[in-house]
Parts: sequence; C-alpha cells; structure tokens
Amino acid sequence: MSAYRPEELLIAVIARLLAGTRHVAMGVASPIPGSAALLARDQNGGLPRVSILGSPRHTFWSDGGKELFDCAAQGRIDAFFLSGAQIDGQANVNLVGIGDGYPQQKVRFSGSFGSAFLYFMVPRVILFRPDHDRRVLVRKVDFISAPGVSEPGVHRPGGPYALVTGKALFLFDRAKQRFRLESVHPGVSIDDIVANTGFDFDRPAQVPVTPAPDAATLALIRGPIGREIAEAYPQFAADILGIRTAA
Amino acid sequence: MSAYRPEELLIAVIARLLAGTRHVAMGVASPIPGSAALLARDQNGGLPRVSILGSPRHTFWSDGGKELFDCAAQGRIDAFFLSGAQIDGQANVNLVGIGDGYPQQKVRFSGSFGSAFLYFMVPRVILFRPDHDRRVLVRKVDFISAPGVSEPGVHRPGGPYALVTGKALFLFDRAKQRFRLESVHPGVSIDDIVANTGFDFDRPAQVPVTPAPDAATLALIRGPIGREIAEAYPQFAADILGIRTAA
Amino acid sequence: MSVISLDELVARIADGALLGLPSDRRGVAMAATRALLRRRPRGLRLYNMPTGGMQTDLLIGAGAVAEIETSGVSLGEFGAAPRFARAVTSGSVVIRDATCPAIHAQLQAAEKGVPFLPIRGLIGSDVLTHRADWRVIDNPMADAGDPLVLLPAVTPDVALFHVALADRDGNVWVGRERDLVTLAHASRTTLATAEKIIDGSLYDDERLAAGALSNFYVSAVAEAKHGAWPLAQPGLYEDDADAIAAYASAAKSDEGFAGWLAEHVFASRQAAQ
Amino acid sequence: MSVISLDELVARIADGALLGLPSDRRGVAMAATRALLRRRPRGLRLYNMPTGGMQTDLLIGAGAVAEIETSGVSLGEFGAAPRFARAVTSGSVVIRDATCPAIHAQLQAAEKGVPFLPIRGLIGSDVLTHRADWRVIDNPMADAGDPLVLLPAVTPDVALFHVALADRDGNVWVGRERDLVTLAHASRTTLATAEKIIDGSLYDDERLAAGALSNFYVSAVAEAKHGAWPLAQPGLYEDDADAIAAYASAAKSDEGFAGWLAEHVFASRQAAQ
Repeated sequence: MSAYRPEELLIAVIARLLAGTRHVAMGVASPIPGSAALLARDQNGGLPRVSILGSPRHTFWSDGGKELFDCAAQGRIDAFFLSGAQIDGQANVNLVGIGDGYPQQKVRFSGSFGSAFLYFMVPRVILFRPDHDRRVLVRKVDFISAPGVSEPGVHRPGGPYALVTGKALFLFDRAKQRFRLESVHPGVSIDDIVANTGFDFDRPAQVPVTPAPDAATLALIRGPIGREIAEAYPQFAADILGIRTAA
Repeated sequence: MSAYRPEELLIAVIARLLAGTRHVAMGVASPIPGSAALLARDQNGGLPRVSILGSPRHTFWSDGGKELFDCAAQGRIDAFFLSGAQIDGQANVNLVGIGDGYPQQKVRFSGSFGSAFLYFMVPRVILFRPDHDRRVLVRKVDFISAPGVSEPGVHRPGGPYALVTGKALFLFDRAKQRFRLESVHPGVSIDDIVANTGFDFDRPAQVPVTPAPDAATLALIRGPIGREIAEAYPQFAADILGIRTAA
Repeated sequence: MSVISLDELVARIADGALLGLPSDRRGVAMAATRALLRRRPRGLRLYNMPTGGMQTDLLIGAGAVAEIETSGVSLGEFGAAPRFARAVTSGSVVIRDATCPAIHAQLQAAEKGVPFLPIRGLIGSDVLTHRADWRVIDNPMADAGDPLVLLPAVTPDVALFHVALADRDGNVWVGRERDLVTLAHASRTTLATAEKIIDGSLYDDERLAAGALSNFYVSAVAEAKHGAWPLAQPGLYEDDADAIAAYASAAKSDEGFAGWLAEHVFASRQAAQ
Repeated sequence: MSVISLDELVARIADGALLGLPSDRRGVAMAATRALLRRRPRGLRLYNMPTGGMQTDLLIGAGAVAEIETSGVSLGEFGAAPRFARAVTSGSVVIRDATCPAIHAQLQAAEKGVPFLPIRGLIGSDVLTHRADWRVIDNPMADAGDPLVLLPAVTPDVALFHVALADRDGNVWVGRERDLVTLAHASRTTLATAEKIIDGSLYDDERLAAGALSNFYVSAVAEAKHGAWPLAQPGLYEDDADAIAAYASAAKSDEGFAGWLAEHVFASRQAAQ
C-alpha cells in the first residue's frame, strides 16, 4: 500500500460518493471536494461536470451568482458540499454561531450562505468536515442554518447524503432520519468514533475500514488533478499535493 | 405659415405632450412617436431620454426584452405609446380582433403585446392612431387588450394620458373616465370629429385649433431628427421627411 | 459531438414539442425552420418569446402547429401574419393570448425553479379573462386589498435559435440577446444554429465570455450560414426586405403560400438552405 | 458630468443609506470604501450581494454600520471576519441573516417592480425563523399543502462597485459579473469606480456592449486604478494575499484594527488610494 496524506484519502472517499452524478458543484474554499469531483470525473469517463465557484476555468455560469441556485432548483445539480461549525444527528447544519441568545451568541461564524436553499434542492448533499469531535458533531445544533429533514409536504428533492470526516464515512438514512456509520478510516477505532461523536448513529455489526487510495488514484491526484485544482487553490495544490505553479 | 405634411403636424403635437418627461420609450413600428420623442428631447435641453426598441443606437437595454417591462414597473419610464385596432370612450384598447366569439373572431390582429402591462405602469400613455373613424373609435371594444380604467385598489400608477389621431387631440380625464377634445387639427371641423367618433366625449364651448408646427420645428424635424430616426425607420425618413441615407 | 448537421439538429425536435422561439430579428433560426418543415412535423406547440413573426406564420401555415402562446404575431412593417390570422379565426390552432412581460415571467419562473411569479397589471384585460392558468390573488405581503396576478412556470421542451458564433464544444455566443439566455435556462434543452463555428473556446476571451451561453444548456449546434435569412441577425445582417415582402404577399392566399413553401422549403436543399 | 472624483463619488452616499455591495472578488470598490471612511459615515445599512468580506468587515470595524443583511461574512481563505463577528456578538450592529438565493430574489423582486418573489427551501431553517419580513404561504397555484416562502422586494438606495472599464458617458462594463447588473437594476442609483475610463462608447463594440451597463442606471463614475486593491478584480488582477493577511491579523484586536485604519485609510491620501 502506498503512503498517502489524510487529504488524499478524503479525496478518494468523496470521489466514490460522486459516482453516477452528471453535475457536481461546490462553493468557495473547497479544495478537497473540488479535487474529489475532478477525480470522479477522470475515473468515470468525463462525468460529472464539475463547477467550482471562483474558478473561471471550471465555471460555465455567466448569469451571476443566482445561476447556481437556479440550476439547483431546476434539478440541474446532482451533488453539492456543505460544511458546518456544528452538525447534529438529524443532519442539521449550523454555520452561524455557538451559544444561546442569537444573534448575540458566544461565538459568531460567517453565516448560512446558500445552505438553507441548496440543502433542499440538491439530491446528494455531502457534509464534509475533517474535524471529528464532540465540538462539531453535536446532539443538537445551536442554530439551524439548514435542516437535515423536513415535514411531509415540504418540497424537498434534495438533502443529506453522506457525512465525511477525518475519521469516518457516514451515510444518512432519510427514512430513519439518522446517520449510519459506513466505514472508519484506516487506523481509527470504533471506540474513537463513539467517543468523539456527540450524536447517536446506527452501525453494522462489523464496520468496514475505508479503502485506502490505490497507486493509480494517487497518481491521478498528484498529477493531472493537482495541476487542475491549482488554478482555484494554488496554496492547497502546493502544500498538500506538491504541485508547483508558476503563479 | 410653412407647408407641412400631416405626419409632421402629429410629430409636433406629440412632442408637446412629452414636455417634462425624463424617459420616453416606444415599441417597434413607431416612426411618428419616435420622431416626436427626439423632437421633444431637442426642444427641451436633452430630456427626455428616448428608447426605441429595435434601434441599437437608441436602446441602452442589455438585459433582454424584460428590461423594458422591469423599468416600467419601477417607474423608470414616464411615457409610452399604444395604438389600437379599436379604442373606446373609456380608453380601452383592442389589439386582438374584431367580432364576437373570441378567439374565432371575424378578424384577427397581431395580439396585445405589452399593452396589458405597460398601460398600468407608465404614467403618460399616449394613444396614437392616425385613422379617425367609427371603425377605430368605437363605443365599446370587442376585446379589451388593456383597460383604460381600473377598479379602486388595483395597483395602477399609469394609464391613458392623451389620444392623438389624424384629426384631433383628446386628453383623458381619469376621474371622469372620459376623453375631452383638446383641439382639432387645422382644417378639421367639430362636426367632422363628432361624425367620425363612435364614443361620447367632453369638449369645451370653443374647441381650439391644434397649432401648426413652426418653421424652426419643421427644420428640426426635416434635419437632425430625420437623420436620427432614419437609423430605425429608413423608409419613413425617406418617404415622409425626405431623408436619403446611404444604406 | 456537440456540433451536428442541420438535419440532425431538427430531428431532435419531436412532434408535439413545446418549442420556445425568440422574436423576429433577435436570432430566429430560419434555416433550421425550413429544415424542420422538410421533415413535416406535426402538433408543435409554439411559445413565442415574447412575439412571433415570419417563422411562426410559416410553421402555422405548413400545418405543423397545434397550439401557440404569444403576445402577438406580425410581420412588422411587412404587415399582418396571414397564416396565423387564418388559423386563429378558423380555430385550426389553439391560441393562448399573453402579454410580453407575462411571457418573460413564466420563463423566469421556470428558470428559477419556482411554481409561479407574480406580475402587476393585467387585471381588467380580456387577456387575463381567457387564461384559466393565470390566477388573481390578494398580495399576501400587503395588509389588504392589493390584487395581483400569479403566472405559472412554463418549461419549453426545446429552445431553438440562431446565433452569430459557437465553438466546437457547443458553447454559443448570444451577445446582448439576453432573452436567449432566459429562454435556454428555462427550457429542458436548447438547439442552436450558428453563423460560424470557431476554433478555441468562447470562454477564452473575457469580452466574448460575457455574452456566452454554456453547452451545459445547449445540447447541439449546427452551422448555418445566413441562418436567419430572410430575417435580420443582430449585428450581422439586415432584413432581406424583398424576400420578406414576397412572403407577406404570397402568404395572403392558400395557393400563394403553397407556392412559397414549394419553392423555398421543399424545392431543393440548396435553395432552401 | 458623469465622471467625477472619488471624493465627489463617495460624498453621494448619505449616512443611513442602504448600500448594495457585491461579494469579494466580484468587483468590490475598495478605494471608494477607503475614501468613504475618510468622510466618517454613520448608520450605513449594508446589503451584501450575497456575501461580505474585507469591505464589510472594514466598514463595520470603523463604526460606519448600523445594520447588515448578509448570507455570510468571511475573509475566505484568510479566515473569519473579526470585526463583523465582534459587532454581531456584542449587538452593536443589527444583523439580518439571509441565504444567498434569497438575497438575489429580493433584489430581483425590486428589479421587476413586484412586491415579492417566491422561493423554495428555507422552511425549517432558523434563518427563516428570525425573519419577520419573510412569509410562508400555501402555494396558491397548487391544490393544497405546498408551503413556500415569499420574500419582499429590497431596493438599495445606492449600489457601489468597481469595474474594469467605463466610458465618459458613464456607461460601465461589467462583463460576466451579471450580479452587478441585478444590483444596479434593483437599486435607486449606482455609483461605480472604474479601473480605466475609455474614450468612445462601450456600445460601439458589440462584444463590449454585451457586458455593458448603461448610464441610465449609473449616476456617476470615478476613475480608481487598482480600485479593488487589495482584493482581486475579475480578469485584471489577483488578491494581494500579503495585504489581506495583514488585515486579517490586525483586525483580530481593537488596537490592531485601529492601527490598520490609521495606516491604510487615514494616514495619507496617496497611501490610501
């Protein structure tokens, strides 16, 4: 087995989650999802199309920021990524702040961005948060930027599909409204997951280990994918994937 | 008094109706209103701005056909022109067809275009129809493309302001919901107006004669205005105003 | 793969399709329309954005149209649209009379993936009276007594139009003709003809990119020189006034129209294109 | 007459104005923002379209802001927006949390002159819970049981942004940055800075015309070379990463921020511009 960085494992994990999609989009500051989407594309004969906000080369949008949301509402985006300062067991996402007394909470984050809309519209929303601890993965979020589940009758073609952390992969069961532990990353124990996860989740009797990226995958990541992602994320490409660019 | 063509009289009449406006727009196939708006602009120190659909030089719109309507809804257009296959005494306009049994009427015209919207939004809508007879000016239109008046409570910053025909100028009294004869064009009798108008209208005891265009006005129309309008309406500029263009 | 022949292009327009079309002189795919007529389509439903002209009159006259939604159909300075008027008064075509901003708003609703958009005006117009699919409600954001109209989203099956430029990836350049953008966004897919197919990408030049529409929306492009003829193409050429006038005259009678069709559509592929 | 100095431009932004601003790297008028701060404005209400960054953090930190509506404020890869977070948690600025497509839709409602636009999603989000001005209704176009949200039109008093080109008539070139078009259409008026003022009209070149925004909307333009510095300007230059990082670091403390302001805004006109 080849040596690989944690980021490379995550890129490979996420790429597998994107199999079968036609169009994957992501917001700003998403180098790992961006690399994963490009990897999925290269491993699946050219699909999905990858749209990276802020990357002229990977953005066909020419009608302003609204075009992303319009596309999502029309079902023209199959997968998207969200993160969260807090994520809870019902897949609620908090991007706003920690503590009571909104808006004067103890800690304030950036804000909800497009989450309150895209989470409803995009069929495969992948929650991505490398930190895996009880600070992030909580029983109940302090502010629901975007809810994981909705009442019957609410128009919701989209929603949570998976949660990828630095320790494990969960899939979300929409019927049960719960996460199910799908695999733990190499070297991580179940006890570690239980100890560091603030919400209850389902798991199989035998939890598989997340497959490590093989040599061919790593070569792709460190070669063409790295050079391509460097346009949008030169720092990431340099520091993590070892890509040096002229700029 | 200079000799002038009927079209030149109408251009001068309409130009006076546009005094004090900041922005005048018109649809396709409006050479007389277009010339009148340019004349008003030249006679009033550069205002109104004139937007002529289909004229690259006189259209600032760069966001598609909706921009005209969006501007109108925002109050950014002060005057607009409508015509009608039929116009009645309540200033209802019919651009659709003649006869009963819509849609299978006896005669079908083009359709209502933007009238059902713009008539509500633009403060000074000028009805312009050179033909003045009982076929056009009817007691009640067969189809209301756009109503002259609205119930209280209907959002309606705009509406009919004047009716200009080949024989006379009427102003519309919104409170009374009736036209008032403002002036008859030179050489036209009141009896002629009454005989050829299918609806009742108010009139002063002494009906003034529409002032003929003076020499300076005619020089403007036949000079700079004609050359400018030729871009959008070369045929009209050549046949009526005697402007020869290279194209 | 994105660039195909004109015949292949029009073969993708199924009988019965809801076809979104721009107004005359805003990028009408006339060469494609003639090619389409040669395959004798039936039951097309036209959605004029927002008005129709020679293309609409021609499709109706040839018996290809079952329904039309429009704000108006006319040949402009060349007069009325005779085949359209005949079809409406005879009842051979179902008409949904609309008004321009409503046509735009229905497409914008589809573009935004919302079930409706509100619009002002219209109340008291017989255009509204005859539209069972348009609804008057009391503005929920006002205290009371503010009626306004809701328009449903309309999603054309196919948008068909002509542009100045396309690249080999199937991106097209619409320039200032932003209606084509709205139409493409609202429609399930877009078929375009282009005056010229260029090498390289439209997105390589920021000035062209500002007027580009992506192959994300455009499923196929065919090259068609003078593809809007006899209509004007924005920025490229003017109306062929003699040809349009000849059509306007011929279309006044059934025999005249049949003769025009025979000569300009069915006579020969060369002549027609 | 349309082209004025930077100081004259920012003098047109009144205290208390609702100010529409684009996101970082989409044409932020940073030189104008520094000039604005030098006249010590108060009570500004910011409307981020749809997010804010360094400009927003700076205006808030300088005490110029009473309220902000935003989908998020952050310095992106340079970290959190410290002055923004401080002001929100301390309650010194009123915040209206939103979500990006709602920000767009509220402006589009203003652009279209309608009182509201509908939007999907949002139901169950605390963003919605805290917005008394957003209303959930049952979709009037559906049979029953289809809740959706209505958003009111928002009309900024002034849109302020930076573009690559303007002409002497005050037309500006926004290129692909169509958000600037929506923002300008929605706002009562627009003030723009331009990297370069060109002779001739932007409308003379069809390629430029496709990305032009008319002086019908833009009441004044000022020339500002490197007018987005230290932020990137689309198609022209990248972030000055060192300068932004220095700001991000300084803004973490009150003293650091005051020092940054003194040096980069108030120290000297040359240095500031």
